[in-house]
Amino acid sequence: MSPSELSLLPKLFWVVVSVVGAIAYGLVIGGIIRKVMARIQGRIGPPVYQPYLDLFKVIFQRTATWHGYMFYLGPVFRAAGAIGLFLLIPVVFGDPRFDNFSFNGDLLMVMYFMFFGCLGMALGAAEGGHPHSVVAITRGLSQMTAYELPFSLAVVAIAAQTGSFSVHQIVAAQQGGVGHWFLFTNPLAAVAAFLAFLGMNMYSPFDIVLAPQEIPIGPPTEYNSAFMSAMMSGRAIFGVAKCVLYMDLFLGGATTILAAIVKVFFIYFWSIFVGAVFPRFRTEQAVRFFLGWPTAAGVAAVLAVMLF
Amino acid sequence: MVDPILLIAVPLGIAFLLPLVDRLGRAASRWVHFLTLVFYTGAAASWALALHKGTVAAKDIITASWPPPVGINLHMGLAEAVILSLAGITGICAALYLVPREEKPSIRSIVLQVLLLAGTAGLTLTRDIFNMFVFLEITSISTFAIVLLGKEKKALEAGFKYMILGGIASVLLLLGIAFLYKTTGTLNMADMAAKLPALFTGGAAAALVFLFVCMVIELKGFPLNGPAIDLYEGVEPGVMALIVGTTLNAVLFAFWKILPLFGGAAWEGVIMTSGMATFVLGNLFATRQKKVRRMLGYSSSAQVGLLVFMLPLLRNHVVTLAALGLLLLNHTLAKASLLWFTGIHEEEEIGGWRGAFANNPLLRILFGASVLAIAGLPPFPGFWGKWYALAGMARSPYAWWILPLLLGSLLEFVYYFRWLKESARGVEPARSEVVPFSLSAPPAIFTAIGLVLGIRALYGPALGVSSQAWLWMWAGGILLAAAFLPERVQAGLSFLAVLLGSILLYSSGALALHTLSGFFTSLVVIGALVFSLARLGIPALHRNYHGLFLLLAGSLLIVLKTDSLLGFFAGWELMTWTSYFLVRQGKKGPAASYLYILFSGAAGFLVLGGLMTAVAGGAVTISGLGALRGNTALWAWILLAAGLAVKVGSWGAHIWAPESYSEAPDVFTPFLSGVISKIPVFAFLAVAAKIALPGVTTTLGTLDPAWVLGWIGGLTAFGMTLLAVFQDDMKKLLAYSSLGQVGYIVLGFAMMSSLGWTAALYHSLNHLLFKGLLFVTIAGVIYRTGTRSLSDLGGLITRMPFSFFAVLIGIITLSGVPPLSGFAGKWLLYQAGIQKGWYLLTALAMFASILAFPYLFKLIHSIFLGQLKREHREIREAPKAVVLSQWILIAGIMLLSVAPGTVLVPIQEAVKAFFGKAAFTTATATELATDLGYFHAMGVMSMVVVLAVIVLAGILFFLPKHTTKVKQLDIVYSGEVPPPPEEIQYAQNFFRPFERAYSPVLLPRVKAFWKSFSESVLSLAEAGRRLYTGDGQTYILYALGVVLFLVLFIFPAPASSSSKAPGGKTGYIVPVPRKARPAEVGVQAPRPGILPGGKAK
Amino acid sequence: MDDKIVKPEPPLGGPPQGSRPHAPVGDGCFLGEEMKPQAPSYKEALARIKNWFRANSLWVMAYGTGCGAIELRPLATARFDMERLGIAMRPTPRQSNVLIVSGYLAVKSLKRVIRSYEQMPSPKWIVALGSCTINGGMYWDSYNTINRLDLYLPVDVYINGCMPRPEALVAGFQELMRRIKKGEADGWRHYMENLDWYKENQKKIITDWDLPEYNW
Amino acid sequence: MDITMVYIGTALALVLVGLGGVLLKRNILKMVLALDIVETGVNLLLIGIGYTPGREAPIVDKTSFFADRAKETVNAANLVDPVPQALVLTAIVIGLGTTALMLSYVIRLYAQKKTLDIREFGRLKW
Amino acid sequence: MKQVLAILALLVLAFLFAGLVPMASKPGNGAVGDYYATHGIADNRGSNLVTSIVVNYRGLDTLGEVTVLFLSVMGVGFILRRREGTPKYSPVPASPILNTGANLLFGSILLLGAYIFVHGHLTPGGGFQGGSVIASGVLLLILARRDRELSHDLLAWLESLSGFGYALVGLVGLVVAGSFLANKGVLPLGTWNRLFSAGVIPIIYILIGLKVGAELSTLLDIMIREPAPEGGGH
Repeated sequence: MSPSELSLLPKLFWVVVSVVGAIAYGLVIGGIIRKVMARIQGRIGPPVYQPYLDLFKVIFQRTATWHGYMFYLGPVFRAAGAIGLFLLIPVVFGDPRFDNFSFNGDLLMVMYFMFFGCLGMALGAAEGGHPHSVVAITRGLSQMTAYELPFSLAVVAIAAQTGSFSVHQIVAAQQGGVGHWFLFTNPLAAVAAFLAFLGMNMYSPFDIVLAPQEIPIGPPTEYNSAFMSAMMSGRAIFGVAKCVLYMDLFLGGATTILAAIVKVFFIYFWSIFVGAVFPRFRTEQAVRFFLGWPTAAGVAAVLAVMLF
Repeated sequence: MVDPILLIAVPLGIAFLLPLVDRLGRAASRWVHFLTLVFYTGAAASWALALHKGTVAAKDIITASWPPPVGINLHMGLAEAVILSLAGITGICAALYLVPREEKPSIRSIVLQVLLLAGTAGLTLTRDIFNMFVFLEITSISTFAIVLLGKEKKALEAGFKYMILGGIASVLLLLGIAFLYKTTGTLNMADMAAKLPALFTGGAAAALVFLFVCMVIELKGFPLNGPAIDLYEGVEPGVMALIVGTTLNAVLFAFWKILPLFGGAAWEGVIMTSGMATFVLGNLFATRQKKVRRMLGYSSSAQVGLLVFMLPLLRNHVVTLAALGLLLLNHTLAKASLLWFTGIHEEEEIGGWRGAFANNPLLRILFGASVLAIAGLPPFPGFWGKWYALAGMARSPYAWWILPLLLGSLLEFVYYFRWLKESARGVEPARSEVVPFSLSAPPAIFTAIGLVLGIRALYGPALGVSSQAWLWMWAGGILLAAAFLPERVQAGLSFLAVLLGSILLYSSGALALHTLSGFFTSLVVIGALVFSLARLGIPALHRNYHGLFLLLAGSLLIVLKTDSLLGFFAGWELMTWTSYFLVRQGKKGPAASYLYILFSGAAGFLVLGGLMTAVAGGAVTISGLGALRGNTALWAWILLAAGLAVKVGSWGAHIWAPESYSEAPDVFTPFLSGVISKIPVFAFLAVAAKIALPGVTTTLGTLDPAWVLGWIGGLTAFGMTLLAVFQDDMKKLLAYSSLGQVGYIVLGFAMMSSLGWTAALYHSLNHLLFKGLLFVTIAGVIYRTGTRSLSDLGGLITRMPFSFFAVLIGIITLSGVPPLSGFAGKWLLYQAGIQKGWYLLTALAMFASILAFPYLFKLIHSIFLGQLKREHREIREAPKAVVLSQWILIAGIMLLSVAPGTVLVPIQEAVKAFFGKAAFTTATATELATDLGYFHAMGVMSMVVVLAVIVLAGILFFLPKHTTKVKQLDIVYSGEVPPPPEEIQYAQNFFRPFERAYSPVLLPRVKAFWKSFSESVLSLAEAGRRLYTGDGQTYILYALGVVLFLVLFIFPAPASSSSKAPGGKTGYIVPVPRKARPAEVGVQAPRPGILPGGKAK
Repeated sequence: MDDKIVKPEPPLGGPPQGSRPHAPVGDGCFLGEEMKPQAPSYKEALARIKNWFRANSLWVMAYGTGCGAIELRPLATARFDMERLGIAMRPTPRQSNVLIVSGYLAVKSLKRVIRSYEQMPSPKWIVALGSCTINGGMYWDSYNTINRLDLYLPVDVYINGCMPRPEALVAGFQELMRRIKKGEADGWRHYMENLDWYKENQKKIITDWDLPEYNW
Repeated sequence: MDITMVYIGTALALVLVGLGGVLLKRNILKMVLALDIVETGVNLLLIGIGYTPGREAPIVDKTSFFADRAKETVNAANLVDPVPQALVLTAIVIGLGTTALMLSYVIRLYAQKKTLDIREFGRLKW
Repeated sequence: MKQVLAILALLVLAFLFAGLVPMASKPGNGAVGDYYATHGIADNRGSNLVTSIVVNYRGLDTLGEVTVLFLSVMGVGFILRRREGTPKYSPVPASPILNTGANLLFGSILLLGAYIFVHGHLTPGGGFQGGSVIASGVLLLILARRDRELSHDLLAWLESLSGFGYALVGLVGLVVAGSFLANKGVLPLGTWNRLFSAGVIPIIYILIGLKVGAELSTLLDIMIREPAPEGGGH
């Protein structure tokens, strides 16, 4: 456990800064993704700030509809979960300003906290009463359970290798050079985790959850207005938080804020590049994919830790 | 004291006079009959009591003033007195019972009954082998005649076959006596036994074979029991009850008396094998039997086989007389009662028993109690008998015999509880049966005797049944007796009792969390309190519910508090049957509870096996288990672990649980899942831990059984969770979920580390809270909507918001998502796994815990979210009591969420006592840290709450002024007007793609395995029972075959030789040297003879 | 840019006398935006900013009613790339701002279009494509297509042609964006204010009316 | 080969014959009779067992039997064993009782089924 | 199949029995037998040692034996009890010659029987034998005088009282001599080889004789009067 070295008010200040920053960065990444995807497809693409436009447009809608109280709580859970997740992960190694609230829990806490948002999302969407929302949620849950297996294996492998579940310690264990990154010291775990990341990001080819046209964009079918905006910002920070987590687990964390930005970007783009070239998997295909090679890699990683 | 000879002489004399008395009228003869029986019973019982208390010594009686072996002598000891008291009571009850049952009343039937008792007395008391023959014939002939008392169609046929075989038996006996007399020159049993070794010849060897086969026939041993079983099927059951209570025991005792003649180890083996074969095969064949009385016949044969099996053990002082006596008593009491029941409800086929005694609660209770008694469950005498017998065996070289014994006992469960299952109330209106007093009184008397004896045994100080437990159980008993009260009143009383009991437990300090038993007692108390509170809102389906519930709670307290292994197992079995009856009260409960009791029985026997292994190692108390070492410790541990695995429904043995959980009464299920499933865990902890912990190596070669158990736990967690995803029945879904959760607990315990145990204990409490919450809420939903099917519901959030909130809290806790309390359990478990080095298992557990999300979502969505069905638009919130209990549980969860340390710190203390090592490096109420990780509960909770408030505020701030709550069906539907809610609620095939993805592992292999297993057992039984062809001559051929088999293969005596050499295969081997023989029941040592060769008189 | 951009006139005859200024305001009315133009300047400035955001993030309801829908597709391709204008397809009306009525509208489709339109949150705009929406086009005498869309729904931008090419569509969108920025595209408000009249017209042609009144 | 062996042999042969009858005859009346034969054989065996060639029946009706007239002791070596004879007496009567009962069963069985074939009485089985 | 097995089993059994013959035919008395032979007279003064054994030494056996007989009467009566609706036995009168002869013989048979059981302690025979003889007389009567019914009352009284008397005598022994069915000390044993000797043995044998006679008669009566099942006869 690393006790906070800052007193409460500066801590809160830096927390607000990093959360706002993360949302901003997440939205920008979203814009970059759209731009990059457009370029890949030979288009010009929207401006990089397009996500901001969309976000504010949504906020500025003049009417809104809601279905019940869970309909409120869905986005609340989603956004709070995403922000909370971000706050549980130390962003910059050794910098108390960007340590956030990571003294609250370790890697296990982070792992489980990820579901907080998904759960809220699912509940809120289900309250909407739209069958397609629920169809999408079932797909999402199926896929989620599947990619969690390789991810769990990777986490176990790393925790076993480090001898701790503390993210701080995991990062600390990777200091001292690129060669110390778990990406290289436990490449099998990294393979498992990064394959799992594809599913975690719900980006093509694992985007059957959202499947526009078939089930109108999935869970948030009924969402609009401020609900929608909370979700959008939640999604933005969630993506960043996941990347920060992967950075801490495999890429040796970050010692400067710049390194964090760069590493997060590259981790995020791993899934974008894959998504750009692969078509969508069906749910059962996705599930079986994750239970196949990624899981094998994870098991191998764990066995490797056990044996060596 | 009455001279015991009068037990023979008086009935004989009266019998001779009865035809004359009858001239005064039938009433007169009935009175004479009754008085004779009263005299008989009183005399025998006064002997039994006096001998038991030790105020008189056992008495030898000589007749015609000639001491043995010149004259015939009799002996009155405790065993004789008990058998005769039993015979007397049976005689009275049977007389009462038979009065209305006789087709054409005749004085002769009374005479026959009296003579049967006189014969029983003679057979029991006599110590002369030929005299034994005479009395055997008296009982046989009276049996032959009296079996025609009722409807004679089948009885004639059965009786004739029985007679022919009986004739063969008496011929064999006579032949045996002849050769024995030729060999020893005496007829007195003791004399004969004393002389036989020295004078042994081939003829004597043959004689012993003849004697033995005769006894096999008379005692209905395999395979010569065909006609006897026919008799059970064909004859008036009242008569059979009479025979069971009188002749059967006497013949058994006669066999005991001539047992010293069979001296050798070879004979011992033959007798024990024969008895055990009869026991196991009889029970096996009974499983296939659809005719109730015939089934009882097989059962009788089996039970007597068991007793026969134990005779050599008794002789070798392996088994005490008390144990055997209790078994015999139990068999008589229970079997006679059951036979009487088959007479009251005269349906031949088991299928006709549906709704038997439906409008007669007393008879139903008695019937159930009789089945419990015959199955050897506490508090009935059979339980104690079996335990003492097994304990004796365990300490002896005969320990391996326990295995088939337990197997046979399990088979007994199979058919007796199937009977109970079939006799459950059906949907069709029950037939009204008016049962006259004289028919219902006998079983009532017998059950009462059994109960009184059993409860007295339960009061034994060595069992350590605390007064608290007694308080609960007596409250339950009183409530059971007061079942006529209105349901509401009963529920209130029951709640008050639980409240009072809990307060008493609390004030006596029994709820201290830092001890294991205190911790689990707290679980029981929480469960009992909350769920009986919820029960106030949801009426029980059945009037016996409340009493049984208190009994169950009491039995749990026994298990938790006792230090004696016997007390522990008694509590365990009490728990088994009380919960069985509670499960049975559900609508489809009978079928589900049948599986429940079968697997619980199996688990019980596994535990018993484990305990017996411990007993073999010299342990008597739980705290003494720590002294076990080596293989004893290992096997005790393994057996106990296996019992635990079955009882908690681990993967492979789980098929019983979903049905039981889902079919049990809705408000009982939370108790079943939250509390009862923890008791095996406690048992394992309290018992197994002591064995394995103190530095005992418990590995089978390189294989660590704990590791195996860990994998079982992990696979259970995984497999059950996966199966839960596909359930449509919400209770079944939660049932699978419970199994999976208990899988984690098992995994935690298997780790055998302080962290693992802490995790498991914490998860036990947590599971009680959240699964109780879920089940209680679901019960409320079911109560309001009347359906358990998820696809019938939807959108209830608007109608039942409190219930929704409760389920929401429940599923978040279950999923282990922070900030609620479920997380801490998962957190501990994974760290324990990593610490232990079980990495793959840890990952599997993680995966399993995430697999829970789909079903949790399914649960909450299908009930509360989505579209409200039209028929549910007027549904009200669950009853107030249910909501209140929900809030109590939610409060508990919240406390644990914010401050898990309040519970974890005491748990750490409890676990430290075993491992000497603290689980945590830091542990305060809100903050925990181990070597591996850390977790600040309060911090996470406050972070989440603050963030949620901020986000909510943001949303509210940014929402437009005009925000409309749309109506239910205003959803995006491609511009269409949506069809009715029933059609657009997504509930069918909920996780179809998921199912497709996992299809290879979803094949019902386990079910198929158990199905084929049970089918093969049944077909084995089917094949086996073809042995009983129904042809009288075949049976005789069998008898001959057995004689020849024994002669040719077991005792290939060179018949012509008159070798006197002891030893060798045919020789006469001196029985195992015995210590001082307390409570002498055996044959007297030969008195100083008056014969040539002996000392002069 | 041959295609003429038609500014919609008030519907023929105007709202009938006596029609209420509001649609029935009950539980489920979406109506409620402020009725008068913004007076105070900061609000006006805010409105301008809002409109700018709205104009640059048009989410189109992905709903093709007629043959014109085929011309919508190329908009997403590399050649025309509507995304560069911030235009995106949304599959759900709850999140869409623009409804494109792409061609002839059968009475049966009209029902769905009306329903979808009503489910969209305000502000929302209708872009009508092709001559069929103006006067029935080649289906002018068909028994089951409507001839004039603006009798039933308020149209903000017409794009004529049979069918208009994607270039025309882009131009139409740009016109829409311009109008939005200027605050002129207020067909949704027109619809709200004259709901009774619209409903009357709708019910006249849709004989098997089983739609609820605006909301339920 | 002394005469006792003949008695014993005959007795056992009777037992065998009787058993054969019980096992092979289908007629229940004959079975009952066969059983009677078995019993007779056993009774004969009992007598044979007590028999010693050259000794007299155990009725002390002559003073010559006495070993000591004053003490009234008898020279046992002159008498055959009286015990089996007493046993036989009892066994016969018991056999009679059994047989009587069996015969009455036969009567009832015949009344019920109008047949004496044992194979017809196999309804209760398995 | 079954038959073959049965024959096979019998053959094997025959071998077994053959092996047993030499053992069973060894000369010599059993130890108890020797005791009875040696001390029987001294103990009971009954010349017939078998009677001494039957009635005294092993009196309990005999009580049981009597009981068995009584039981079989009761049993047979019970089994053959008349059901509702069965036709009553209809006798066919026999010829006068038979009647007369039977009447004549009956008295002497009765006398012979009585002789046998009265002298049971002296000569071969005893209560059972005498009783059987009496019963054969009754059988003769039953067969010859089919028009007459036996006096069931008489038989019943005889049966019950004699049986009860036997038990009573046993109890007297218990009270007087301290053990059930005792002989010594109940009545004077008298002199060897006299009619009035052997204590209670003759009394018991008389009771047995009466009882056996009555019982066998009843037995025969019951069995004979069992109505013929339809379609059959006897």
